[in-house]
Amino acid sequence: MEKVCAGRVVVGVIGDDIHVVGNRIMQLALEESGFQVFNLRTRNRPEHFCQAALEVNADAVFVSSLNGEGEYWCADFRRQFADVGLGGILLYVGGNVVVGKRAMADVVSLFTGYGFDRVYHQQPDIGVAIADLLEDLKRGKAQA
Amino acid sequence: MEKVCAGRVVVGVIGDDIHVVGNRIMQLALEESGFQVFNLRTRNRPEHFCQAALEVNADAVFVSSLNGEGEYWCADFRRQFADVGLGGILLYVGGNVVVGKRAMADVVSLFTGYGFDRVYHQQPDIGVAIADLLEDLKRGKAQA
Amino acid sequence: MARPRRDARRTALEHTRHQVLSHPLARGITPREVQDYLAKVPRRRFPRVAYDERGPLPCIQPRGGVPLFEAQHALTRRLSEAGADFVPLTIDSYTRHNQYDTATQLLRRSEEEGKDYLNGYPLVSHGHELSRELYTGIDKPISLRHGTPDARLLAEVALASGIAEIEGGGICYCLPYSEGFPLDRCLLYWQYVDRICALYSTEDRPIHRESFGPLSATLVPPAIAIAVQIIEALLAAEQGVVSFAVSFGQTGSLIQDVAAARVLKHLTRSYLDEFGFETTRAYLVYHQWMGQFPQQREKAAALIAGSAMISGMVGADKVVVKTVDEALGVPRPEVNAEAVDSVRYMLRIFACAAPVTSPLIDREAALIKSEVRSIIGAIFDLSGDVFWESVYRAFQMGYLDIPFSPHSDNANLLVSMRDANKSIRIVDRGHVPISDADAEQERALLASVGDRNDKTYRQLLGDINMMMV
Amino acid sequence: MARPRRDARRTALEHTRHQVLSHPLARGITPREVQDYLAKVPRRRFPRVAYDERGPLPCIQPRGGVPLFEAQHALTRRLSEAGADFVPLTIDSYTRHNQYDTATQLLRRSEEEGKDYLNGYPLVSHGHELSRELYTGIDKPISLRHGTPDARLLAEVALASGIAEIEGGGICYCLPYSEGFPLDRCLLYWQYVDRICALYSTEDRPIHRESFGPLSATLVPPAIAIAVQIIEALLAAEQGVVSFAVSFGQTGSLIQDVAAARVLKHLTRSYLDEFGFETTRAYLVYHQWMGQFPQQREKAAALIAGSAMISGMVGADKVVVKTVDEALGVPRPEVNAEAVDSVRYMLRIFACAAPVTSPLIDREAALIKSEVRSIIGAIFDLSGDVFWESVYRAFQMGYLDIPFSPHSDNANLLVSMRDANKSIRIVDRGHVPISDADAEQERALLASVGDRNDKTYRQLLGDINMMMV
Ligand code: B12
Ligand code: B12
Repeated sequence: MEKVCAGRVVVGVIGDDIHVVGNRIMQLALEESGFQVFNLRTRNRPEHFCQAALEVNADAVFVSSLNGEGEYWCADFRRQFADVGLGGILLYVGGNVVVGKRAMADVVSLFTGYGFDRVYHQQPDIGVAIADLLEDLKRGKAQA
Repeated sequence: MEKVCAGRVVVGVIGDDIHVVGNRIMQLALEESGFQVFNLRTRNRPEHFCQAALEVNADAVFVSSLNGEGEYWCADFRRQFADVGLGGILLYVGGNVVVGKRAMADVVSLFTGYGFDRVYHQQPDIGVAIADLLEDLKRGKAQA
Repeated sequence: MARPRRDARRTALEHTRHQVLSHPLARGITPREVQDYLAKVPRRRFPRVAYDERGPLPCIQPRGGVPLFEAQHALTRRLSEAGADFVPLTIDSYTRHNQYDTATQLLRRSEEEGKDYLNGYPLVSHGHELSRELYTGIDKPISLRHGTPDARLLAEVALASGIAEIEGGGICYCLPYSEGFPLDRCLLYWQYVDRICALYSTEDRPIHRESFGPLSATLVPPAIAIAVQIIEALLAAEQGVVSFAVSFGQTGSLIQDVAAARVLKHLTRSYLDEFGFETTRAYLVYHQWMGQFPQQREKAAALIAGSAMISGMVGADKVVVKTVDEALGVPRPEVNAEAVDSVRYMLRIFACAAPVTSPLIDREAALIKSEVRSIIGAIFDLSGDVFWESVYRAFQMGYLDIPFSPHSDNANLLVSMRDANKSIRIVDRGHVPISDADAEQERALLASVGDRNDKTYRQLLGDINMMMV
Repeated sequence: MARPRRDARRTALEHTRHQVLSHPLARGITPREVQDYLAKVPRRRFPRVAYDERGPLPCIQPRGGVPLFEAQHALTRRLSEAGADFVPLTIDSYTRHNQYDTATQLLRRSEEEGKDYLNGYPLVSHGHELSRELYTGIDKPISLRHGTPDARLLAEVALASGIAEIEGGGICYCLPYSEGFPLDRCLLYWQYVDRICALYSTEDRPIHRESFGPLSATLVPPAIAIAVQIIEALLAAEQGVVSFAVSFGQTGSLIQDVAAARVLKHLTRSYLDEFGFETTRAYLVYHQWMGQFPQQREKAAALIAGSAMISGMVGADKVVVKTVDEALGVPRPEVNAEAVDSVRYMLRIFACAAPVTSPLIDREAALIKSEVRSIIGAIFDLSGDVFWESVYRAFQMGYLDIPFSPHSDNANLLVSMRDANKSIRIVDRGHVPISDADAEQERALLASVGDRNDKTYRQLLGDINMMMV
């Protein structure tokens, strides 16, 4: 039984962050849901995500930040994608995306401010994001 | 070496309360400090304390309430002593003197309202009260 | 000399029972109606069913009793929803002393002023009809927790309310809970309770009895607690009880906890079998630390977590939990629910397949076992026509001696202290008939803490308040 | 084929050292001045002294590192006052990757904005002169916690700051902490660190090294972790280190914790002795649960309490503690101090004289021991002139294979899962040279959980997130 590809997703961990456990799980989970996954693994800069997304013509980019460096590295994220003509790509971020403890709402608005479509700060179940992604992709196609 | 008697203290647990551990310890501790102790043990009514205080010509009465019945039984305490001519006796109460949790200040003012000189709600170290007693007795003698 | 016998079963109960049930607060209970009612409540109300269906983790039972019906109803739901496997009904202390009038009076006052003047639920004052409604829809065992020397009416009302687990016993609910209640009467009254439990029991719906092993919860040597548990199991079995739990309270020493659990389990079974009670099922219940609790909530929480872990390690069938408010007063429902939560969490994450051991534990178990056998053997040899009479004599002789019992019949000669491992040691056996060799070993083990002969109140208080460090 | 040898000691260090110390951030450190300084700091700064003076309880070490000097100073006092026996200095992740410029830049930004842009203390950016002041008046060991593959400059600055315990190692700070750092270089750089530690050591003031046994903290089979610990102890001993701690992280199974501790202790000693390092003292460190933490504080507190208890049961010399905020972000000083408090409370009340055992533990220990011996034996037999080369080859061959290592040199062929007792089982050994019999036993033990062949991400995530139930 051949599976239809649900979409192409670039996943990776940003900054000098080497927390790879969630990254491995994410790959497994996305694949189980029928996505084709391009895994940049750990220690990436924003441009690595851009390049990869361009190369594989990705539908979405899943950025992980576990050690909180995300706050520093992601500030310019959406713009960098726009610069290479990927302004409309779905950008998700998740993990422990800031250093220290901060109110969830602040964290979410910080990253939506950076241009992310969805923010999953300290949400252990990746299943939720995958359901959202399927939803977002459907809506995107409907609009197109 | 003969010890001077530091004073005579009636101790006992009030109400239908059978928590006897603190009561035993209190006896030991007071005796170690040189007091003569008359121990009514558990399940006493206010009048039992009155009678005993009269009989032994006590300097002080230590009432314990562990299960919280103290609130109910002690309301009239000082008056009952006054009625038998012991209005000036030192009255201390200690243990878990009310049912449930209540602010310490409320508990203290409740029992001072009942006529107690000192209130030791949830204070595990009996040593403090003994020091206070020695103090109170000294002051009492100085005034007399 | 009297040993447990099946034919010691209480006969001609009818007369007393008629008397008990004619109390106005019995509100016309008839055994027949109750029997029918019990046949209709969910089967999982019966502890044996719950125990036999339990997974690898001990069942969890919180504590809880509040005066008003509505509040107790809410507490019951709350605890059940929090995942309690057994739901408690803790009784107020007036009812425990059969002062139903005072209890009723303070219940009314509590209702009027909206402030609690009772430290538990006055079941007899509320009555069985109302109290049945506490449990509509609940398919878990309800456990009656009290401390009542004469629990005849209380037990009747409880059973009539659909409560299938009755805690207590002629020793464990007398010596720690009463100053002057005559022990012989208490033993007889508990025969009554055991007997009616047996009479209401059916093959697949046996009423369950549980004994209260912590006793005064203060420096009680395991051998004493275990002897009392075994005796009460035998007394209940004599009356026909077929579902029984022995229990003990956290000793404060992991070594002694594991050893005590092992001996308690083993000897209970072996004595029951020896006297022909092979069909009586015995379960093991572990009480989280029953002594003086730390007042800081963080420490209390840590103690509760650690002791939850131990309940798993000792292979308990049930753990009775404390709350972080233990030292502060009767806990609010939320706090009770929290306790259930964190105990269950601990049991889950530290689930331990099999009991552990060590040479120290083996040595401790051997010592406790030898002591228990000596004590029970000596009691069997006491005069008396029936077993309960020998048990009664055992207290008169000081063969059983419970530290910090408020009871005037207690010998109070036994002195105990903690050793370097925090295990409870018998410093002076008083008249408790343990062997010279065992007494010697107890003292030798204590010697490890250095010279504790200058026994001041502070040292004793330190041993009692060991969880307050 | 290469075995550990005393004559593998690194010679001609001077040149490299000169290079390292000429980095501007070394701020003119000279070994002579540092040697003198170390001779003057309190003797209890040296872990061996602290360990040898400890009582029956494990020493307690919290975690903690914040970017600003003042804040780190306050944190240090706070933790020390809370009763930490070892005071941590956790380094930020830029410094760990030798990005001193970025670290310095973010340090300045943090100082200006009063907001933390670093997840630890950038020791190299701050320098040794300032950092010495962190510890004036502190007579406890300071422990450098980082995760740095090339820690040469960092270790120099740390030692110059009066820090006498350096955590890390060529394997344990490379495979879990780096994606591309060449393992052979890392092993050499850690030889440098080991060697300077040895050079600064005196008879009664030995610099202490500690290895990091938890590795990726995720489903690492004990045999792998223990093999790595022993190898790093041997590598350090080769360089002349005489005070060394092996460590491991709570496995999630009490059985496996006790078994792992026993094997780790025993085999470390026996291998050190076998190769002539009898004078190297080995200590045992236990890490509280290093994997995904529960987010609810109550659960986190319970987990910390339970794991504190285990640290006592396994006879650890030190326990490294977590906080209730672990899953939520870098903890505040108060929270860190609280963790110390509650761990100490647990250790006190549950002090346990001797390690426990059980048939399951014995079986587990035998299995782990046999696996470790196979792995280390096979590594000894690999080609190489010196031991570290064989160790390097071991990763190329997949003889050592660390689950969830981000490192590109890791084989990632070993697959592990939890069995019914939550013990970590090797489902597929990959190229790890454990015997067929042992591999068979691993699979047999796993079979107890029923069919787990349909390995979905959810099952795996369940095993990883076992503490989040
Ligand atoms: C295991 C662990 C480690 C291991 C990592 C091993 C490895 N190579 O992966 C070790 C021990 C090596 C380690 C090291 C460090 N760690 Co660490 N670590 C953890 C820990 C305990 C668990 C992380 C984990 O594996 N979780 C399990 C996986 C399955 O969950 P996950 O990663 O969160 O991913 C899931 C979800 O978040 C989500 N998700 C993740 N990314 C994304 C992205 C998108 C788009 C979506 C939709 C979802 C999503 O899906 C995943 C699968 O369900 C956490 C604390 C915690 N969470 O309990 C700290 C933690 C992440 N570490 C932390 C830190 C600071 C470090 C260090 C810098 C310092 C230190 N404390 O030692 C170092 C260095 C790391 C570096 N250079 O970056 C901090 C981060 C602080 C912050 N953000 O404020 C944490 C939070 C601990 C703490 N409280 O201090 N760590
Ligand atoms: C041990 C114990 C028992 C044992 C008692 C054995 C015995 N016969 O003594 C058993 C298990 C039998 C028991 C039974 C009950 N208990 Co009880 N018990 C406790 C416990 C855990 C410890 C008490 C203790 O021994 N402390 C050690 C001694 C040394 O300390 P102490 O008694 O406080 O005394 C010291 C100080 O307070 C002070 N002090 C005491 N009195 C006085 C007086 C003066 C003048 C001064 C200066 C000082 C002073 O000096 C003493 C020595 O240092 C407490 C909770 C806690 N505190 O942790 C509950 C507690 C007291 N019990 C309680 C209750 C409700 C009961 C029961 C009614 C119901 C139940 N929960 O089972 C029953 C029935 C008792 C009855 N009829 O009264 C409640 C009381 C609630 C309240 N006040 O709001 C408590 C607080 C538990 C709780 N949170 O629910 N209990």
